[in-house]
Amino acid sequence: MLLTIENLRVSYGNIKALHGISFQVDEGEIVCIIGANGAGKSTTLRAISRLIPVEPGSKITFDGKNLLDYPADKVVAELGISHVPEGRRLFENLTVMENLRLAAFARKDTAGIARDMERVFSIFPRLKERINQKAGTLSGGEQQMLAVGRALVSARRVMLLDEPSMGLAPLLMMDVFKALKDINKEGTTILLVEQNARMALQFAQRGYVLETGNLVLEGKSEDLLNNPDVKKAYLGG
Amino acid sequence: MALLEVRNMTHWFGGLRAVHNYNLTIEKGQIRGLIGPNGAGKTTIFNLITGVYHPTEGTILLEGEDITHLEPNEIASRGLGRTFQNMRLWRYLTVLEHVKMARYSKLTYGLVGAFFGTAKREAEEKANTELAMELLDLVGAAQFADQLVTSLPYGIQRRVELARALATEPKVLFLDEPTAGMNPEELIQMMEIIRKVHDQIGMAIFLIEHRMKFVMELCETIQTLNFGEVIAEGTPEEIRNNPVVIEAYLGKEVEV
Amino acid sequence: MTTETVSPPSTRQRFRAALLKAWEPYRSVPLLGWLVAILVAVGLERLVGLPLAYLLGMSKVPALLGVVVVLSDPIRIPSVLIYILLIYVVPIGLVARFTAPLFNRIAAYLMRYPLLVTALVHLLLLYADLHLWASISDYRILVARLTMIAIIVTLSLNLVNGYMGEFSCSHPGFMALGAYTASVFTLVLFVNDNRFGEAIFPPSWGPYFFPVGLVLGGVVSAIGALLVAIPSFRTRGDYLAIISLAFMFVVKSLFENMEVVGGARGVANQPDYATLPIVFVWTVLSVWIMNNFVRSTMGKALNAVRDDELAATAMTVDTRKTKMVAFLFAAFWAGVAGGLFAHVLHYINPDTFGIRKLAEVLAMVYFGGLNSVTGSIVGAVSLNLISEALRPLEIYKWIIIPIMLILIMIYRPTGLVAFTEFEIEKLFLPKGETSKGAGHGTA
Amino acid sequence: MAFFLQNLVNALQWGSFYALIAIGYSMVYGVLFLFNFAHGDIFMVGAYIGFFVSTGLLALASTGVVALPEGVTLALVLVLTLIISMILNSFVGMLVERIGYRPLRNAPRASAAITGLMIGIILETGNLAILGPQRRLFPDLIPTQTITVAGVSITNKKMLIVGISILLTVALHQFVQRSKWGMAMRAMAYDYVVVPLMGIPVNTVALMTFGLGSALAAAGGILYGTAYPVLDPNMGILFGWKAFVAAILGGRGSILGAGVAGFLLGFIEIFVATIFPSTMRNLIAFSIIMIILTFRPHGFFGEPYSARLRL
Amino acid sequence: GPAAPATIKIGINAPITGDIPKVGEGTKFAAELWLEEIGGTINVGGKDYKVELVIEDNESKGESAAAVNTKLITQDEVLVIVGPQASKQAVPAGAVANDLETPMISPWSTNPATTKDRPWVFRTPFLDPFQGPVIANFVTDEFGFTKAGVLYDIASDYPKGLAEYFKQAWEELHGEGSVVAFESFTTGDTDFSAQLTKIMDAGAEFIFAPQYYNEVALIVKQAHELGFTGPIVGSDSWGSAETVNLCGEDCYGLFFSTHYAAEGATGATKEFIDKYNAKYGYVPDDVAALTWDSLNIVKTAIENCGKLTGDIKADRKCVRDAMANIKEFHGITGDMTFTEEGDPIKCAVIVRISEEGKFTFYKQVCP
Ligand SMILES: Nc1ncnc2c1ncn2[C@@H]1O[C@H](COP(=O)(O)OP(=O)(O)OP(=O)(O)O)[C@@H](O)[C@H]1O
Ligand SMILES: Nc1ncnc2c1ncn2[C@@H]1O[C@H](COP(=O)(O)OP(=O)(O)OP(=O)(O)O)[C@@H](O)[C@H]1O
Ligand SMILES: [Mg+2]
Ligand SMILES: [Mg+2]
Repeated sequence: MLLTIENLRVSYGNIKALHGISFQVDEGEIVCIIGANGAGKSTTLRAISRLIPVEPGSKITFDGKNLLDYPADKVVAELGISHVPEGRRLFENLTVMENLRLAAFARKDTAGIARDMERVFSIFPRLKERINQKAGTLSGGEQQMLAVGRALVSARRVMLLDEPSMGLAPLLMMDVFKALKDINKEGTTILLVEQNARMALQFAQRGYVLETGNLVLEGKSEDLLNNPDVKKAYLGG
Repeated sequence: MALLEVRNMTHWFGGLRAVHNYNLTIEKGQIRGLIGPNGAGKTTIFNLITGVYHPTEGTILLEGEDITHLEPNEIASRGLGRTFQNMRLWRYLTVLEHVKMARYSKLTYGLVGAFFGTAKREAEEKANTELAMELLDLVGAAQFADQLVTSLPYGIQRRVELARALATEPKVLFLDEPTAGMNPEELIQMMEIIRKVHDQIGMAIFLIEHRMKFVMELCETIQTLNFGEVIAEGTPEEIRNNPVVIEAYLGKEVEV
Repeated sequence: MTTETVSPPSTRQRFRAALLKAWEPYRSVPLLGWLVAILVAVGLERLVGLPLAYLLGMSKVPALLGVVVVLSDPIRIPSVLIYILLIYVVPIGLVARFTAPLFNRIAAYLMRYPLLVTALVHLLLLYADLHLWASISDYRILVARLTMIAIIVTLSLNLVNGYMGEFSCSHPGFMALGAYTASVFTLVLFVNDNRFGEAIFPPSWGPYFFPVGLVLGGVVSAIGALLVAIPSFRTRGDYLAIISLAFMFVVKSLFENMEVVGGARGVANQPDYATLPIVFVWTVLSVWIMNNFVRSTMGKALNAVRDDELAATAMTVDTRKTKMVAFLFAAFWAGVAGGLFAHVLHYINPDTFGIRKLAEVLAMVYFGGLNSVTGSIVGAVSLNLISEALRPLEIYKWIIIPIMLILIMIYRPTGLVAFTEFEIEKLFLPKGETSKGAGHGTA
Repeated sequence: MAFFLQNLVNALQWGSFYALIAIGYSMVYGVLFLFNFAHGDIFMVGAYIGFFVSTGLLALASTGVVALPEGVTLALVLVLTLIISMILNSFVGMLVERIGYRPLRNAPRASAAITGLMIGIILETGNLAILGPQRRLFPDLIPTQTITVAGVSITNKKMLIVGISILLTVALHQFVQRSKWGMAMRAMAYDYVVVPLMGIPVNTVALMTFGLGSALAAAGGILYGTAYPVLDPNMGILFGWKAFVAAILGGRGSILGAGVAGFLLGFIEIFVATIFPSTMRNLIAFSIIMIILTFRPHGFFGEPYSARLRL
Repeated sequence: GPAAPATIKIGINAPITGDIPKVGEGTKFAAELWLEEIGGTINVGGKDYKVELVIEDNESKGESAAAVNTKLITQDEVLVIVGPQASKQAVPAGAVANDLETPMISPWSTNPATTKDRPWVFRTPFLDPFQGPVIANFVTDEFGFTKAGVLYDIASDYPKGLAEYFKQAWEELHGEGSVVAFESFTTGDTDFSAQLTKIMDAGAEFIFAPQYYNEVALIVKQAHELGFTGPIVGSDSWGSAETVNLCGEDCYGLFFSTHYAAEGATGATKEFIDKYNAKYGYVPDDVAALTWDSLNIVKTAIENCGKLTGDIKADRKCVRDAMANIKEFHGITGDMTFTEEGDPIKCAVIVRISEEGKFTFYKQVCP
């Protein structure tokens, strides 16, 4: 197992967001987590990328190493886990190019960086047109492209995606997911969080269902897609 | 005379033409949709009509009056209410205060009232509280009235935003992706709320969405935008089958 | 996506629980009860304070709750503690606790009358407390007056820095405008003075016209505020910070260059119009009016503008007007406070209204709590008392106070009691189970 | 003409100090988006560190451990003092960041500003408490040589000071605009929470920003000491506030802007004092600034931005 | 309290922190030295009273000085107050002392307003209106100059007042416009190049700079760097050991008027200087000397009062009257008599800074 989460507990002040969830992601897999608003999906991703502290007793192992030993920037730089955060969180005062260059901050391989940038531009040609525009003035969808682009440049082993489809036009959404599939084929493991459960399950191999801080279901995507409870609650009947 | 009319509106951001030769007429009580690829200029059109930006060219008429160069708050008080793509709520105000705030331009008690707490102020504030509670009830968020918005679930925040926009007594309501970040269940709830609101108040609605189920079921007519220009306009059925729209926006395997 | 600290350790919680338990019986004491209890204590101090102090080996009634004594003369700590216990803590505790039912009934009874009557009763009691406490020594009177003036300044700055979320540095300038205007007003009209010559009106009229001078000072500083507001509110950003800072320098420099008002030497001989009751009345007035303002939708619009200006305009809020009104209003009160200040000290010079004053006022606002009427009062009172009390530490005072403030900022970044206003109606309600019905019935 | 030129020369030197301090402000303000009101006092600390380092070095030199010609020794001492003090002062800046700012990352910006103000007061009072009330005389590291050209007297000191200031301004500007660390600083100004997601160590970036700003302040302090050799604990206050004004006048985030505005402030002050009664220096200088900001609200090089105090 | 032995409390209102901490230090040191000197007691009417000093910091702020006085008077119940030093604090603090009827003597404040119409307030130094002409006459006699340049701090009471009195005196001697440049700056300024350039441009033969030691060093050095070669003349505020420490050789050979000359002092003055120097390691400033004198004036007044009743109000009145009645006092800063206003009439001394950096007596000028 590449990524093993055991008994993960997180709280925001007095609000308990995760009550001790455990799950695994294998090398090369696409796994998705679905759940209602406020279930704790984003919190899970934030905990893995060490943006928020976890409570004692939680364990996260990555590739045999204790992930909790690494601070947030090392999780990206040394473990190779990148994260497209909820709400994009671009550096709106910097240009598109600067955002991408920053994403490669910890990387030393100039050639590799150049290759990855090209790749981003080939997936999202729109970004290339906007290369010197400040990220803050991009349209919502363009911003989402840039957010995914940044993750592609910053680290390639595992990608944590938080609602990448939000605000994307249907056609573009297809494009993004196709690109993600390609990236996965090249060996990047993907952990995806989505509101659009149907889309997510069609895209992923396995899925977990999160409800108010607890994992209530897990299984192969097809199984979940056909599960009546899931259908009722998350697929719009 | 149309309720709202936009004539030949064009807007440039520096060297980028975000909107080109855009026209729109909305009549009382209509629900109309605006779709288009990301970056097509939809939000910009909203911003132009509601006065956040002033168009480089073109005129905007509300009930025959030119509102092109008015400030956003003036436009809002004349009857164009809106919500935002990325919800702009006020961090330190309660839900009730949010809705009451939208009554700002309707207040008449003035500074004297604000400073000295006159009887007139008490009466007005009370009336506004009642109205706000009614609106919150309408969108189903009344039980959160005294909470700060930051602690609320996303779906509820969207409803609060809607109630807030309604409190400005809009003649036309602009909704920018009202279901972004919602799951299908919540999407359906939102749709019902909007229908209910429309039935009760009867204002016109102009909305942007990427979720086709929502647009197609709610709107009477839909405009499709690409590169700042309208490429198609028509009923949901026409739009769904329009090859230009499919090419530019929907894609082949549309999931509805 | 903020990183919050984990829940506090359990020992702290247990301590808190114990404290809360001890406090339990006092929850049902209404404000009225507290005020009367304090009245008893200060009355007691008047009667037996001095003999008790002698008995404990002190030559005087300890000022400011004895902190001054403690620091300059640590051997006296036990005496001071005993004194405070006997004169303040025990009497207040006992009276408050055992008269609670009585005063709850009286408070409930008062509810039947208009709010104004209830408020007046409370204010009279509050003033009686203050008067009895302070008039034991001139030092207490001076500190009390300066502290109340600080409350006005702090609250008015909080309007801008807290409620409106801008960073204004011009308050010393506004105070200066008010102070000079009011001083010139009284000196020219009511004082025979070698700078401005013979009084125009009989000096005995002075106290009656003093409010006019104060208001005039407030108006002048509001006009000054216009000079800051017009350029700074054209665009968003930190311009207010910088323009207001420039404004403060300009005002200071202006008075330094104005020979008519003594230039750098300042103006002296302001008559003693700002007595304890006068300052009290103005303070109550300012708190009441500002509290009214921030609680109205008009005032709340400030918060909306601060939290998201674009959303505010889209919701019909006239943001420019809102900001202007609040800023001028705040400047007005700073001007009034300046006028009072000049008449308490009987002397002002441009140097009084410089960077140091700014640091002081800012400290009070942020110490007490942003966006908070209560916080402003807490901040002004505590920092004033602390800074008086720590005087014996000389130089170290200015190391200890900043450290305290830094700690507050670290552990409570928005200040001690941020985001609270009074609800005047609720303040006067009877407390405890007996009164629940009564409160709601009349509110 | 000579009169005018003389004032121009004077103004250049005076502006250099504003420029050097304004840059430090701009680093933290423009980059981390914080008001670092302690910066003026960090400048003061830098000057004092420079004082102790240089007197120490001079004492060492006078023991005759190294026998070099007078001029060379002084030049060496100056260079060493600059380097050592800049390093030491950058630690002071980092300490300030660590104590006063890091715990406040999630707090309103204004709160951090207050902490800065308080740290400043602690530095002033601490200096007074530790070193006592007497002023210090900064050693004369550059023996003055006055050249008179067409009635204008120019000293070697002035030229050196102006030269070093311009050099440092340009160097820092390049660093912030071009290097990836500079970019990381600007990113952090916008949204520090997600900065680590790019693999950027946030704390290091913050420390670096404060460190660099403080190193420049030390350079400013030392040059200041050579020109105005009387040091006192409060010397940074007014300087700091004025440089703060210059930093914003230059435009947010623009190092170059801060430098230019610093020089401009120097010019305004000197020329106001020349043309008007000099008492009106602050009055007119700040009125001019208010007017400039009215018509160019984003400063010289700044871009419009809408961020505000986060509460 | 009543049980405690009878003590006399003397309040000291000093600027220990703030702009002029060195002044505060000098005040404090001189007061402590004085206490030692008198053996901690004063004999009044045959009874020894223990003397207690209550030293308070006024942070060099006007309002704070007023608060300190109020506290000293009402809380500590001091018999008499010595201080504050600078006029900026002495003017407001004097108002408090006068209102609360407590005698106060400022050792250093030279502004007329401090004592004017205040029967309870006294001072030890001569006034600015006296010192101005002293300097004008001296320069005229010594150098025969006719064109003066003045550079002073407008935001500070003392330099501003003195500069104006000097200007008046000079123009009386040499006619309207003979002060060719009258330039000012604001407290905290360190660059005077613009003003100096203007002064030189106007053709001033010398510069009068009634500033404090820290500014003196900067003004003199900058003037020399700009190529000014004429003399720069100062006032009593130069009279600090710090002046030479900071200014160094640039100041050698310059003149200033002051209360006493440390170098070559004789008698009681020398004794004081030596004691101070032995205890604190530097030659006392004029502030210290004046504080010393003030305390001795206070002591004399208390002794002259003849009897302390224990009723603080009556005793204060008694001390005040005694103080007002001192007609002749031989202090280390010269002999003085007091006017109606409570101001001394005394001689000034012109000091020359020697080539060794010592303050040497040059001549005495009496009113
Ligand atoms: N910064 C925060 N402070 C306090 N509570 C928070 C914070 N962030 C999240 N929460 C709470 O933690 C819980 C889990 O939130 P999280 O954002 O992980 O949900 P989610 O599943 O990602 O939901 P969504 O679909 O809305 O993104 C929710 O109850 C939320 O209100
Ligand atoms: N302030 C601005 N300055 C420069 N360009 C801008 C600005 N605002 C928007 N744009 C550009 O204008 C175009 C239209 O943006 P707009 O936000 O209207 O798109 P949209 O149709 O709402 O897209 P989405 O569905 O992704 O939200 C985009 O290409 C965007 O980059
Ligand atoms: Mg989420
Ligand atoms: Mg949009």
